[in-house]
Amino acid sequence: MAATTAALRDPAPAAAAALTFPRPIFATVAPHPFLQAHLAAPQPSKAPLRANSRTAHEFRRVGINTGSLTHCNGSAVVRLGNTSAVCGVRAEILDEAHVQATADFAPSTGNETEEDAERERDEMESLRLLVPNVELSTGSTPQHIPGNAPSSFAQTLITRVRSLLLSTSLVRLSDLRILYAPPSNPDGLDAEPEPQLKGYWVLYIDIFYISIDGNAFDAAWAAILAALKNSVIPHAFWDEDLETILCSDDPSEAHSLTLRGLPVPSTFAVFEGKHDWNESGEAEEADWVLSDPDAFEETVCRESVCVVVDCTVGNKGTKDGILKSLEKSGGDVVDRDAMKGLVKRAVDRWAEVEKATNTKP
Amino acid sequence: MPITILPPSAPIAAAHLHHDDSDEDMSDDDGLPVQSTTSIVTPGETVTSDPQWMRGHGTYVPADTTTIISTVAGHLHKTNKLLSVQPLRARYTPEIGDLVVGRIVSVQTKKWTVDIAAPMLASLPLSAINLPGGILRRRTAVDELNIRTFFSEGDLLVAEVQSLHGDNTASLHTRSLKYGKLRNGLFTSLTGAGGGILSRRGGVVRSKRQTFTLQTGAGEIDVVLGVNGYIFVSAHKKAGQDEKDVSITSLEQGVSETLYSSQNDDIEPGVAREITRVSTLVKGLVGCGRRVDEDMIVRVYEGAVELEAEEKVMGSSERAGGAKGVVEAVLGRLEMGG
Amino acid sequence: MAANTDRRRINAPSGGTSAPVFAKPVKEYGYLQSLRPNRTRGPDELRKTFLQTGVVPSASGSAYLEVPTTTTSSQPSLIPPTSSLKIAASIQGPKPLPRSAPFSPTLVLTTTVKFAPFATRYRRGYIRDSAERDLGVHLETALRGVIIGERWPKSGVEVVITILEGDEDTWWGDSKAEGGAGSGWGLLNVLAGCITVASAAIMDAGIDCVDMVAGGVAAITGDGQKVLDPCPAEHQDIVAACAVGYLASRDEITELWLKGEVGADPDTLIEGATHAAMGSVSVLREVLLENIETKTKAAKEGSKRKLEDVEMTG
Amino acid sequence: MALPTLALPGTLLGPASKYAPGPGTHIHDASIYASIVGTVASSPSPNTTTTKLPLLSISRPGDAGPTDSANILPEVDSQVLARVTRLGARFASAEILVIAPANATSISADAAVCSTPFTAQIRREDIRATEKDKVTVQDSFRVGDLIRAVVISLGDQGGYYLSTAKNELGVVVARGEGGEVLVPVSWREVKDLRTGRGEARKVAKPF
Amino acid sequence: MAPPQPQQVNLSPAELSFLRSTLCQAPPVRFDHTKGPKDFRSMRAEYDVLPGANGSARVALEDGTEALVGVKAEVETSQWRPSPDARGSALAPDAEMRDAADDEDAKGKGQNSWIEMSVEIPGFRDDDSLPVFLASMLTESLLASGGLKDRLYINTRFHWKLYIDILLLSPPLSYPLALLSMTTHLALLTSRLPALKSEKDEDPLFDDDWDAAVFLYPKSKASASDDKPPVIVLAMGVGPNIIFDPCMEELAVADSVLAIACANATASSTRARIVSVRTIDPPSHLTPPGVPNSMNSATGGTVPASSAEALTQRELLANSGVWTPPRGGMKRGLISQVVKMVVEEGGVAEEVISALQAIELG
Repeated sequence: MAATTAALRDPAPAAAAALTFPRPIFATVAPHPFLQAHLAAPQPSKAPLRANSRTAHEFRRVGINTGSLTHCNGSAVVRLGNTSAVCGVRAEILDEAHVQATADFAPSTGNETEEDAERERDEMESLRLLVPNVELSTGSTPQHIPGNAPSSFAQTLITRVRSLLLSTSLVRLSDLRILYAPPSNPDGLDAEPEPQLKGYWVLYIDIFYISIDGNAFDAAWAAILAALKNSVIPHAFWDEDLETILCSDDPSEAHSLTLRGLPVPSTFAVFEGKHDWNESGEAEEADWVLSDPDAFEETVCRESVCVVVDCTVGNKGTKDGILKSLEKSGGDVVDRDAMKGLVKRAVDRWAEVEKATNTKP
Repeated sequence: MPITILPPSAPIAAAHLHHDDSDEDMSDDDGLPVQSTTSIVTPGETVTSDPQWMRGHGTYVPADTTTIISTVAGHLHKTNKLLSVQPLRARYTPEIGDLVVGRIVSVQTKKWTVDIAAPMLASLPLSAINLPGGILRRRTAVDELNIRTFFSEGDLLVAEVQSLHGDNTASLHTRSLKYGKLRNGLFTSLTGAGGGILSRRGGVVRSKRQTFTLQTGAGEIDVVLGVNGYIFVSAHKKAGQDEKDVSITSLEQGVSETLYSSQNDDIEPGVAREITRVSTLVKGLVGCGRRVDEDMIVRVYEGAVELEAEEKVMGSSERAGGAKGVVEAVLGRLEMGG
Repeated sequence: MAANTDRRRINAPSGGTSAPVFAKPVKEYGYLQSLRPNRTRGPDELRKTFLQTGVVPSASGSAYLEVPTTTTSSQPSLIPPTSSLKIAASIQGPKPLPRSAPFSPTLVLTTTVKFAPFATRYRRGYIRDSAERDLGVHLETALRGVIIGERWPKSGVEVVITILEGDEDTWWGDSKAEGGAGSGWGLLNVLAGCITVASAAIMDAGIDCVDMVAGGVAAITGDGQKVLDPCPAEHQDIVAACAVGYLASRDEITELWLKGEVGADPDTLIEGATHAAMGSVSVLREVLLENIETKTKAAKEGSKRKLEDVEMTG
Repeated sequence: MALPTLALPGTLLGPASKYAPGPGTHIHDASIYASIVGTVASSPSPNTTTTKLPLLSISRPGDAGPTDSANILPEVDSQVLARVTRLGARFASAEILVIAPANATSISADAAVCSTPFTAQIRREDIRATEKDKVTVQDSFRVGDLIRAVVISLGDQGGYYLSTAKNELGVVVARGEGGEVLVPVSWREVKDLRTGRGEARKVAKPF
Repeated sequence: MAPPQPQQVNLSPAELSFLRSTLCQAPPVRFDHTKGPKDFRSMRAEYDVLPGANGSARVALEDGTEALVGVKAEVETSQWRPSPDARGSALAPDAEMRDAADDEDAKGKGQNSWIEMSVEIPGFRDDDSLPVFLASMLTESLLASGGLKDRLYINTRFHWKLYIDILLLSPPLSYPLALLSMTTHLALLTSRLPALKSEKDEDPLFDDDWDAAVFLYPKSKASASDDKPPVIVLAMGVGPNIIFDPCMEELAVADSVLAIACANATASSTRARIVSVRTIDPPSHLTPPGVPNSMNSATGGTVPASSAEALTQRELLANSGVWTPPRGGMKRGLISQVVKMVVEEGGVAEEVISALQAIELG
């Protein structure tokens, strides 16, 4: 297998006492050299392979299965290699009476403008109509043992998910409003009666990881997308004599969520080759930007980039993505040009995910 | 009668029963002006201000006064001119030379910590035990690694208090053949009743013989009365190790063979039964607030056996109160029978 | 809800939200009852069980169990008639005990059972509630007797159970109280599922056990009939039910949880539960045997690859 | 009675009078039962002191390759690879990363990778076989060194006890402050080939 | 975050194997030599100890473990949930149908949530597994027969909410379940609710005369067949023997432990009824296995070279004097045997219940 032959010839001092290890042991005792040994291997024809025998640019296949949970309005199970997550979307009713300081509500006009979306975003955020949460303490990794409060990792993860949900204003407020059109106008005029706001749907979006092998964020988001697309919200109406909001259990009256576009994140990890390896000064630049890193790679990479693109809204078809968000942390490898490349890779990735989310189970 | 539920009453009825005679030994002495009407005094209570008395355990005399004030809640006792207050419940305070029964709490690199019912855990250094292969063997680094093979958590041992440190923690030693790991028997704890000299009523008393062998119908039984109120009743050790004084070689045998064994020899059911009976009776004795020493145990044991025999004959074994009940009954008979 | 004051999570609107109330059941007489599911299986017929091991590669052992719902609603409605059972189990360890822990001569077993918020008809909190802790104790009891702990000195193992979907206590139409405080019949099914899936995961982890423990449930209905593997929503009148953790080859029971007016002689009920457990045993056996074969195959290939060592320098 | 090839926990393997229980089995009223999932193997009894009967054992399917970092615990005499984590005056702390099965001569293919490292200690007197009194921990190890050692005791709750008091035991990979590789030049010294600067170590004799 | 284990005993392997050997004798020799296998430890009990509560009791065992239970009842408004019949009574104008709705008795109207139980044990957080387990077992045994909760029904708008607070006053020396349940039983048996004066659906008004108050568990002439609160007994299996109300030392060597909640015999059957059974994980599983001399270097033995060898030797020492923690569970035959001993006429259940009854009468 390629990695092995490569390792035998990696840039190393012949003088150093060579000791040989089986691969998994090599990986544990010296993770960094192990990965480098793989990547630095000059391949006859194809690009160098990582330890997981993917190329540096290669993402893992996304497998999506939706609608499997009984008690959810929408749900999805997402597989990203050995990372798998379950997302359940649950709609509950927030009674208008319980809303302090109701945002002045304007019936959404057909053609919405940017500031409409802006206002919607504020209203959703202030009312907390979207309640996403993640759970990692499910034995999904050795690191997260139940009984402890959510780790900082879990907290950052959920904050990222939430901010992306809001910033992309993926869910439309119009889908969540519960309106009531009185039979007749209260002040007897025969003018068109004003529809009144009686309440909101609140979406509880819970993500449970079954197993984590790196890149938890992309998996979480894919699960959310699929679950939301899969969600069905019952028709809710105001009942005069009971004076509460009731729902119709008739599937034909229910509506599904119409999402704004399809933002897809792609996470990259930067692996910095160690140059001090060869005592004979010539340090050839050796850095690799790995798409969709797995758990092992995350442990040896400092720098990471997350690019969120949406190609549905692009004018030049799906080949051109709108940059929805860009996150980069640590390290100094990825410069402007590199970033261009990454966006390109993100756009390609978008197509794959888009396909996966559209294929019905 | 599977279940017996008694109406509520004072926890230790026996306390009163006993409290009388301690009154007597107050009253028989005229001229002791005791402020407290009963023989029970509480901390801070003035026992007497008569300068003729000397202060003993559980009392103190404030600077430049002659008043003796109690520092504990307990019974007032006088021996000649010495006034002492014996606490109702006292934790064991170790004294050098005490024979104690202890339980290993934790194992450290070079020592064990041992629970001996004292306020502080005692310690048993690795250097203070007989190492297998003979007393004369030098301690090696290997012993440190194998420390758990000698004693480990939960093990019981009988040891002697070798020294006391400033904070009243005791350190023990087992460098004698009558000390070491305990097995083949039952452990009974009389916590709160320990405390040597002070515990004239209830609990173990320091005496010349803390360990003795009891003759029972089924066979001999060893009883170890730890001064700290921990008691171990076990099958009698086979002769050959502690009876006749032994030559160093066979002694080494003895040491290495059984000293640190945590495996029981096979005990005949009869003996096991008697062992259980004895430890039950000991609990009963404390329940009745009686002292626990060799002769008391022997008398009560024999009494109990008789009692059972007679009940078998008459076939009536209707009694409440379990262990305590038996002991009370036995004691009753003993008093009558003088 | 406990989550309301939780600073480490995203919280629901302070006003609180309520589950949707559907109109027709409330307004139309008879409609509610028309939705009531009924048991279509025979009294001794068990529901199908789907079991799979090795779902969590990073764990030393893992398994996933699913018991799909049997009833299909007569007319189209958004209200699910009954719920299915979906449980994931993951084993971490045997691994060294935390520094603080005292020396233990045997394997220290920790079991955690948690419902996902969307696992039941009423949304659950993020903090484990008493029902979940109680389940944890039951599961622990079921496993302790099976695991040969003395073979793993000074090490611990975590059994983590996640319930993605749980059986219900009663049919939703009958349930009076919101949320918990139900009759708890559903918990018995959940427990049985937990036992089976945990057992599979533990064997997947290769921890020594004296036998394969498997869960099973039986119940007695109002007319005194004994039913195996009851789906509480399908029975309006369960008077007593019982879940067991059963060791088939030893004919022993490590966990017994029986509740309700069973009268003077619960033997038949227990008997029924063990029969139900036998069903789970056969599923376990099937799945695990299949696993060895595939694994041993894989190992053969693995041994080939293993020969080529990577030379590591520096 | 013929032995089954595959066994599950609770599978009856045979009477205790005809076989001896080995790894992966246990005895329940006078018969041997399997206690793990795996393939059954019968081998002549390893040491005749305990029993003369053929030994029944069950091997976990994964054990064939180290890929399955199955649940192997360190035991006395098993050789391990560990990383030094702390230096003290009287002992050095390390974390065990890889365990070779008991009395296997070297870390070979069938060694197991620990999912969670085990904490361990190397006492000063166990660092070196000779001149124990001269040894100092500082001149034997540095934090981050990879060492080969053997387990000499399971120790108390603190951790396992390791020893490097053998020629082939000691530091196998050492790095300087800059993370540069230090190459062993003698049994007690390693050197940075570029700068030629040497550091003291208890070096393992390369195979 | 393992909670402190009360049943975690630290007895030495030698003690454990001795205890077991005596308990396995026929007849078993118990840790308290004077007790037979079916005997309970004697206890002291009193009731109505808390004047502020509707009912209360205090029970103390000889070994010093002591429990206190207070029962307090408060009137609570029933929450209204939309449903066809509820709506009927809420909206329908004609009085007949509403009366009809009320006149039917409270049968089946009670709700589980009307009874709230809390168990407090020194040294335990109330969400630790032990208190949770105890609370849920006590609760489910109370709820098993609908009788109690139905008696809390006042009218369509109001009901009694019953708070049962259970306190263990001493650290749990032995497994406290049986003690707590007996105390609870006594407290409930003697609890009374003020008599209702108001009618039907009007806001409830109560008689302030305490003597007029009605018992939560009504008493008739034939007190034997009255509905009484259930009581939980502990039984352990060790070898061939069954032992009731085991003490800490005995639990430490148990093969298996059963907690059986049973209610008194009703008119229908002469035998007591089981309302709930749970296995309890015996602490014996956590006990340290003894090291046989042959494997102990300190006793002239040789330490096995490998764990595999150690395993072989360990398995081979069948019940010798060396302690090995019990494995497996409880034979089914044993379970039904235990149950029989509990429910049979003049069995343990009857004994306990009548003994507790006797306290109140005498």
